[in-house]
Amino acid sequence: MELALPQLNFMAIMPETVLSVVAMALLLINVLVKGEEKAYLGYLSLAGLVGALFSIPWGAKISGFSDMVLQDNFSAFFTVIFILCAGLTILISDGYFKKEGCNHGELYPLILFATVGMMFMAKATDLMTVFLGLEVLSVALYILAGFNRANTKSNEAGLKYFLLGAFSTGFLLYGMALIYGATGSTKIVKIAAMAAQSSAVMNNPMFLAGMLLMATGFSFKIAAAPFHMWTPDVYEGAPTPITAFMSAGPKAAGFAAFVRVFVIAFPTLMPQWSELLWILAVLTMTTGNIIALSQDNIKRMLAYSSIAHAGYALVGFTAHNASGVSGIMFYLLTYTFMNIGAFAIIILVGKKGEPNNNVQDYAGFGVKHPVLALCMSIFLFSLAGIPPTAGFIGKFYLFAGAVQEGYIWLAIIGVLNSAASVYYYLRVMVFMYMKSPEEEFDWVKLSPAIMLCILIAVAGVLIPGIIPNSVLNLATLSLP
Amino acid sequence: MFDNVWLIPLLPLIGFLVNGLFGKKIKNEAVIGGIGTLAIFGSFLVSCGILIQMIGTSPEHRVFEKVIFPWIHSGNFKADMAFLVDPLSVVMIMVVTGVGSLIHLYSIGYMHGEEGFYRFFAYLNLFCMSMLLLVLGNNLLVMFIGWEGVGLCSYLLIGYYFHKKSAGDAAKKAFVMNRVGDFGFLVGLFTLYWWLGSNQNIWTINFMELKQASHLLPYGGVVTVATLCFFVGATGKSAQIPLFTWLPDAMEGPTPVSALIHAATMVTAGVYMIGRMSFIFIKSPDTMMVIAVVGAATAIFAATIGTAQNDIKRVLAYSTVSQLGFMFLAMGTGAFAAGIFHLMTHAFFKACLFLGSGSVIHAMHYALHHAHSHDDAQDMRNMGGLRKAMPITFITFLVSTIAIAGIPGFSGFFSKDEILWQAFSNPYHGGLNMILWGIGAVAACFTAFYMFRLVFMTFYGDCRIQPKAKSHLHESPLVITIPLMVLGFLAAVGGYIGLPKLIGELFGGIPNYFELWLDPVFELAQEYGHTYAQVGGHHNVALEWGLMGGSVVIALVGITIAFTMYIKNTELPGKFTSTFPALHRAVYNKWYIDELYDFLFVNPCKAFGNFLWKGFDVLVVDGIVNGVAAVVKGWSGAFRYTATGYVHNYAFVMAAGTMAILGYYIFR
Amino acid sequence: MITLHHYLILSGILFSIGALGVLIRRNAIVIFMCVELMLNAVNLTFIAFSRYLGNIDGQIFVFFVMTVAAAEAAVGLALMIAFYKNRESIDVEDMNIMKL
Amino acid sequence: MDFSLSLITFIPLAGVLLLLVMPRNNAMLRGTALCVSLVGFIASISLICEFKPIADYQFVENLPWIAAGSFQMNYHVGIDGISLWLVILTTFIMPIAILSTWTAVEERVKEYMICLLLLEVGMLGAFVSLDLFLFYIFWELMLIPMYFIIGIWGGKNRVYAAVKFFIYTMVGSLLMLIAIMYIYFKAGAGDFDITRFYSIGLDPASQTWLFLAFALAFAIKVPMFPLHTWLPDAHTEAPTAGSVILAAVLLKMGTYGFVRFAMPLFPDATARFTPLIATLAVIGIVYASLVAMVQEDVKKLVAYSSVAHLGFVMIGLFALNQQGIAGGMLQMINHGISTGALFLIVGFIYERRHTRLITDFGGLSKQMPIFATIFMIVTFSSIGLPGTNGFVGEFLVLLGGFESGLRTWTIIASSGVILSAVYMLWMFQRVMFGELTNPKNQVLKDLNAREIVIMAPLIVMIFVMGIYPTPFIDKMNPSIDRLIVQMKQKQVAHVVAPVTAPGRAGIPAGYPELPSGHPAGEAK
Repeated sequence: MELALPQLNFMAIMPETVLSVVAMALLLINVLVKGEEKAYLGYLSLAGLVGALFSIPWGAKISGFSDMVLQDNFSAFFTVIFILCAGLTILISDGYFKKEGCNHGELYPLILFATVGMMFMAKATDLMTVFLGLEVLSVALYILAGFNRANTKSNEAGLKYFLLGAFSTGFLLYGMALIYGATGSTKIVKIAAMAAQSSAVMNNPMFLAGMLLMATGFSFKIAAAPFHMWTPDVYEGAPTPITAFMSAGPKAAGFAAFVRVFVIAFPTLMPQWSELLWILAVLTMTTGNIIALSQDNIKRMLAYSSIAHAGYALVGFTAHNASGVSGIMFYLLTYTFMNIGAFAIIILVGKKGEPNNNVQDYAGFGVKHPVLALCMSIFLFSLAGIPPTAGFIGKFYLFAGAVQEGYIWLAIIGVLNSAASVYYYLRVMVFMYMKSPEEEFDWVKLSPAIMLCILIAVAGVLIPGIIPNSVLNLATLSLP
Repeated sequence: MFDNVWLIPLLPLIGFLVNGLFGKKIKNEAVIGGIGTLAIFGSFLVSCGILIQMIGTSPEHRVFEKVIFPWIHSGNFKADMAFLVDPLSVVMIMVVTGVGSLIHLYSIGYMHGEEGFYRFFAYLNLFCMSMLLLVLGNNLLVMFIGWEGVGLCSYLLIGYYFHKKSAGDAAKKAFVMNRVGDFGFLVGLFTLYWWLGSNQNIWTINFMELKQASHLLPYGGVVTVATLCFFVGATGKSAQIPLFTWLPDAMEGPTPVSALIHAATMVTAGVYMIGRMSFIFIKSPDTMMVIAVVGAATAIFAATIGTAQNDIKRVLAYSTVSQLGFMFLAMGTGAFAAGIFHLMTHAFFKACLFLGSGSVIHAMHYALHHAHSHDDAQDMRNMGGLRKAMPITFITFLVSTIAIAGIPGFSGFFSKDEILWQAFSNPYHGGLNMILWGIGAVAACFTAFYMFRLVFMTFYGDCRIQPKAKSHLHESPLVITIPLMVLGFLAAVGGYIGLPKLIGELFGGIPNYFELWLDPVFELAQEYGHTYAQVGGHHNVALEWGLMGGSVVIALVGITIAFTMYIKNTELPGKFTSTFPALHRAVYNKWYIDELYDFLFVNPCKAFGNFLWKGFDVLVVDGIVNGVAAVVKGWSGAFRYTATGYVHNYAFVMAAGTMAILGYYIFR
Repeated sequence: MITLHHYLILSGILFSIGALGVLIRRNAIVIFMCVELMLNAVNLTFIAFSRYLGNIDGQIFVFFVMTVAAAEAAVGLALMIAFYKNRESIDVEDMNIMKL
Repeated sequence: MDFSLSLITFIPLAGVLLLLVMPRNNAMLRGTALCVSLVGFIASISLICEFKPIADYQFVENLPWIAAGSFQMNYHVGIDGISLWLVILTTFIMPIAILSTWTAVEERVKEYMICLLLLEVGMLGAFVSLDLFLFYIFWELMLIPMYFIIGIWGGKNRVYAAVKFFIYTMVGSLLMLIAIMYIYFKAGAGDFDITRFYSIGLDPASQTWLFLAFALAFAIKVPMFPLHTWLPDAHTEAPTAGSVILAAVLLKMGTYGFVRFAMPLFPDATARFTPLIATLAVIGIVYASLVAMVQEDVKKLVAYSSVAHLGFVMIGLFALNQQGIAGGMLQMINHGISTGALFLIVGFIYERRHTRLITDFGGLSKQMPIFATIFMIVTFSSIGLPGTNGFVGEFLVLLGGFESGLRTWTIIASSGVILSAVYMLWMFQRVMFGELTNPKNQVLKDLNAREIVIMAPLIVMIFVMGIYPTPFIDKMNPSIDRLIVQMKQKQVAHVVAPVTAPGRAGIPAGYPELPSGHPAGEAK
C-alpha cells in the first residue's frame, strides 16, 4: 500500500513559522551578544511580530497538514489579537524588567513562543492541535509567570499556575480521550459528522462526559467561575507586563479554541452546553464583579475584573448566533487594548518590587499627571462599558446577541453586573481625582516605548468605540 | 373712552416700575409720592370718564370687552389678556381708584421719614394695578392674576417692616392663607371648565360666554361643587370664618396699607367675585345658604372678639371681618346689589376710620417719641381725651363711627338696613331667614357697641397719656387730614345714592339709583332665583318699617351700653371682666383660633415633614439603597475569603466544580 | 477476556487516584507526580480506544501527550527549584503569601 | 440637509479641543469656554427663527454610522416642537452656568471647563437624536462629566454623592439598553429610528415589560418619588455651575425621555400605568414639599422643591391631552429657569459666607437690596405666581390633568400649590427678613456687575414667559397634537382591529384620522 503523502501546504502556518524562526534566532543572539542591554532583542521581536502580521493570508481558507489546522478569517482575526497583545507587552516590558533587575534576554523568545502556541490554538481543527497549542502556550506562560526569580511572589505565582494548569490539562485530555473513544476520530468535523450520523454516539454518555470535561479544561484557561481561583494569585504575583499579557492573549486563545471546537464539533449537544455556558456565565460574572468590589490591590482587582469580562464573553458565547460570536471577537480585541493599556499605567506608577499597588496609592495621580490619569480613566470607562468607548460597543453586541436568542434574564444579570462593576472602576478614579495627593509621583518616567503602547491602547479603545464599522464588519465576516 | 380702558391698570404699573427701579435714586419723598399718587389719580380720571360715558349709554348695551393680546392658547383652552367694562366693574374701579388715590395722598404724609419710602409707593401702585386687573378681567384667568397679585402685594406690604419678625410671620401667614383660598378658586375653575367642556362642548372661562351658557348648567350637583370651591377662594381672600385669622395679624403693616388693602379693596374681592358670577352661584341653593350662614356667623363671631381688643387697629380689623360677614350674608340671600352697595359704603367709612386711627397713632408716636417713653402707641388704654387735641380727626372719626353703627341719615344705615331687610324677606331660605336676621341684628348691636367704645376710649374721658407727652399732642398735617375730610363726607353722604324704596317714596319717589344701576348685571341671577324661590315672600310695608325702626333701636342700645360703661362709671368694664374672667380671656385671645390652627395644621405639618425626611427619606429609601450596597459589599467580603491562597483548595474547588457539572448533566 | 471496559475502568481509577493525590498531598513534587499519573491514565484510555477502534490516531495522540508531559516536568521542576531557593521548602502550605 | 443641528451639538466639542491645547491661564480658559457657549447659543437662536410650526421633524440629518452584523445604526438627528425648547434651554443655561464659575472655582479650571462643555455636548446630543442607539450613547455620555464635576469640585462628601448619582442612573439606563435591544429585534431588520419603532404594534404583554424598563431609567432621572434620594445629595455636593445644569437640564432628560420614547412607543402600557405614575407623581409633590419645609440646608430645600416641580410635569405629561402635555413641556422650561436661578442665588450667598445653613442667615435684604429683589422675583416664579413663568406651566398642567381621567390626583397635586408657597416663603423669610444680628452678615457685599449679568436674562425670561407664552406654545402644539393622535390611534387600533395581522403589521392602513384637539378616549 503506497504511502499517501499528506499535503502539507505551509501557507496555512506561515505566521507561526515566521515567529518561531525569529524566536529561535533571538535565543541564539541573546547567547552570543554580551552586555546588559536587552532592548535590541525587543525591537527584533517586534520586527518578527510585524513580519508575522503581514504574512497572514487574509480571506483565504487553507486547511494544512491534512486538516490538522485551518487558516481562515476566524483564526486570522485571532492571530491579529495575539500579535497585538504580544507586541504591546514587549513595548511595556523593557522598562519594567530593567527596573526590577531581572533583565534576562529569554523573555522575548518566550513571549513569541507563547504567541505561536496561541495561534495554533486559534487555527486548530483537530483536538491534537488544540492540545499542542494549549501546552506550548501554557508551558511558556508557566516560566513567564515565575520570571522574576528573586521575587517570592513571582515564584509562587509560577508554581501555582503550573500545578493548577497541569491539573486542568489532565481533565481536558481525559475529555479528548473520551470524545475520541466515542466518535473514533479527533478531527472536529468528523466528530460532528459521526455524532449527527448515529444517534448511538449522540446519546452515548461518554460523548457527553467528554464534552463536559473539555468544557472544564477550557473554562480553566479562560478563568470561568468555578475554575477561576488561580487567576487573582497568579495575576498579582506575576510581573506586571506578563500579567497584562496573560490577561489578554491566552484568554482570547482559550475562547478561540473553545468556540471553534464546540460550535463545529458539538452542534448536536447544543442544548446541553448552551445551558452549561449559561450557568458558567452567570457564575463567572457575579463572582468576578462581587469579589472585585472589595479588592484594594489594583492588580488583584483587575484580575477579578478580567474574570468578570470572561463572564460577559461567555454571555455572547451562550447566544452562539452571529451577533454573539462576532461580539466575542470584537470584545476580546478591544479588551486587549483596554487591559494592556491599564497595566501599562500600573507599571508606570509602580515602584521597584511593586510596594504601592494598592488603589489608595493612586491618590492625587489626576492632579500630578493629568494626561496619564485621563488615559487610565478612558481604559477604566471602557472596562466599565460606558458609551464612547469600545468596551460599550463590545458589551452591546454581546448582550444584544443574548437578547436576540431570547436569553433576556442572562442579559439582565449581565447588565446588573456591569452596573456593579462601575463601582470599583470608579473607585480608582475617585482616588486618582478626588483625593489629595500624598506623594509627588516623581518616579514616574515616560519611556518612548510605554508612551507608544499607551497611545495605541487609547486609539484601540476610542476609535472602535466611535466608528466601529471596520472592526465589526471584519468580526462578522470571520465567523467560524 | 371705553377703548382706553387698558390705561387704568397700566398707569399704576408704570408708577410701580418708575418708583421700583429709580425710586432709590430719586430719594426726594415728594417726587416719589407724587408719581405714585398721580398714577392712581390718572386711572381715577379715566374711570370717571368711563362712568360718565356709561351713564350716557342705554342700560341694555352697557357691556364692553377689549382684548389686549392672546395670553394662553393651548388646544381648546383660550385665555386672553382682555378687559370687561360693565356697571359692576365700573362701581368697583371707581371705589378702588377713588379710595386708592386718597390713601396714596394720605401715605405721603404718614410715611414721611420712613427708610424704604420708594419701596412702599412701588408696592402700593403694584397693588392697585393687581386689584384693577382683578376687577376688570373679562375671564376667570385674568381675574386670577389680579387675585394672586393682590395676595403678593399684601405679602409685600404687610412685611414692609421686614426687620420685625412678627411682620414677616404675619406676611407669610397672609400669603399662605390666601394661597389656600386660591387652591379652592383653581379647583372651582377647573370643575366649571371641565364640566362645561366635556358635557356641553363649550370650552370657555370668559364671563360673558359663561353667562350665555349658564342656562345649560344644572341646579345643584356639579354647580354646587364648583361654587363651593369658589367660595373657599372667597373666604381665603375676604377673611371669612375658616380663613380669617390672617387679617388681624395683617395690622403689622403700615396703617395706609390696612386702610387700602384690608378695608377697602382686597378683602372685597371675594364679594365682587360672587357678584360677577352671580348667575352661577344662584343656580345652587345649597351654596347660597352656606354663604349666608358663614357670612352671618363671621359677622357675629368677629364682632364678639372686636369688643374685647385694646389695640385700636385690631378693633377695626375685626370690625372689617364682621362687616364683610354682612356683605356675604347679603350675597348669600340673593341681594347682590345690597351686598355691593354695602361694599361701597363700607369702603368709605372703614377707610376713613383706619386713616383716622392712623392719624391718632401718628400723633401718639410723635408725642411718645418726644417724651422718650416706650408704651405702645396703638393701645387705647394709654390714650383718651384726644378730641380737643385733634379736632378734625375726631369729627371725621365720629361721622364714620355713626355711619358704621347704622344711625339713620348716614350711609351705613341705608346699606346695612337694606341687607338686614333682604335677609329677612328673601324668598330662598324659608325659615332660616328669621335666624339670619336675628344674628345680623345682634351683630349690628355689637358693632355699634365696640365702635363707640373705641371712640369714647380714645377721644373722650380723662387723658391717660404720659404727662410729659401730653404737651406734644397736636393735629396731623393737612396732607393727612384732607383725605380724612373727603372720606368723612363720602361716609356721610354716600348712602343717598342707594336709598331703599320705602324711604324713596317718602321723599317723592326717588328710585334706588344704585340698584337700578346694577340691574342689568344681576337680572339674569334674579331670573334663575325666581325659578326655585318659595312663593309669597311677605312684602308688606308695615313690617319693613318695623324692622327698620328695630335696627335703629338696636344701634342706640349698643351706643348707650358703650356710653354707660366707658363714660359714666369707668370701672364697670373691670367689674364685668372680673365676674366672667374665663369668657373675657377667651374673647380677648380671639377664642384661641390661632392656637387651634397651629395645633391642627401648622405643627402636624412640620412634624410630619420631619418624620418624612428623617424617618422615611433617610432611613427607608436611603436605607434600602445603602443597604443593597452594604449587602453586596458584605457578600464581596465573604467571597473574598474563598481565595485562601492554598493550591490544594483551588484544586479542590476545580475538582468539585467538574464533579458537579458531570453529575448535573449525566444523571439529569 | 479483558474487554474495553476493563481498560476504561482501570484508567478511570488511575485518573481518580491521580486527582485525589493532587488534592491530598502537600509536597509540590508529589503533586506533580500525581498529575503525571493522571496524564498516563489518559494515555491508557487513548491506547484502549485506539486498539478498540482500530485506528492509530489515539496512539499518535499518546506520543504528543508524553512529550508534553516531559516538557512540563522540566519547567515544573525548574520552578520548584527557584521556589525552594527562596523559601527553603516546596511545601504547598507555605505557598500562601498571596491570598484574599 | 443642513448641518445646523450637528453644528450646535459639536461646537462645545470643538471648544473642548481648543481648551486642551491652551495654557493653564484661568482667565483665558474661562473666557474661551464662555465664548464657545455663547456661539452655541447664537447658533441655536437661528433654530428658533427657521423653525416652522409643523408636526414632523425638522433640520433632519441621517448619515449611516454603524452597519455591522445584524445591526444598523445611523447618526439620525432632528428636532420637533417638543425638543426644540429643551435644546434652547440647554444652550441658554450654559453660558450663565459658565459665567457663574468666575470666582467659585479656582483649582483645575481647565478640567472644569472641559467637563462643562462635554456635558453640554452630551445633553444636546440626547435632545436632538432620533436614533434610539444614538440617544443611549449621549444619555450615558452625560454621566461622565457630571460625575467628575460633582466628584472633584464638590462639597464635603462629594465622593459618596458622585458615585451614588452615577450608579443610580447607570442601573436604570442599562435596563433600558436591554429594552432597546428587545424592541430592535421585535421590529425586525432596519435601523434604530424611533419613527420606525412607533409604527410597530407591540403586544400589550411585552409592552408592559418594555415600558417598565424605560420608565425605570427615566423615573430615576426625573426623579420620581421613591427613586429621588440621589438628587439632594448630588445637589448639595455639586459646585454651583454643576447643580445649576443638573437642575436646569439633566432632570429634564427624564421627562423628555417619557414624552419622546416611553409613551409613544408603548401606548397601551402607558394607559395602563398612568394611575400608578400619577400616584407616584402626586406623592412626590406632597412628600417633597413637606420634606423641603423642614430642611436646614438651603440647597437641599431647593433640590426637594425640584422633585415637587417635576411631579407636576409628570402629571401634565400623563394627562395625555393638549393642555397637559403643553403645560408639562412649559413647566420643564420654567423649572429650568427658576430652579437654575435659585441655585445661582444659593451659589452667590455660599461664595460669600461658605455656609448653606438657613440659620446662619437672616435680615439680608437690608444688607443686599438688589439681591433681595432678585431672590424675591425668583421665589415667586418658583411658587408659580401669575405673571411669572411658573404659573402658566402649573396652570396648564393642572387644567390638563383635571380634564383627563386624573381628576382626584390633580386636586391633591394642586394642594402642592399651597405647600410650595409655605416652604419657599418660610425659607425666604428666614434668610432675608428678620434682624441683621449675625456680624458676618453685616459685612456682606451686594451683587456685583457680573452676578447681575448672570441673573438678568433669567429674570427677563421669567417675565416674558409669564406674560407672553404664546410663541412657546404655538411652536409646541403641532408636535403635541401628532403625539396625542398617534397614541390614541394605537390604543384604539388595538381595541378595534381584530387580531388579523400579527403584531408586526402595525396599524391597519386607512384608519380614519381622529379629529385632533378634541380629547377623545376616556374624557367622556
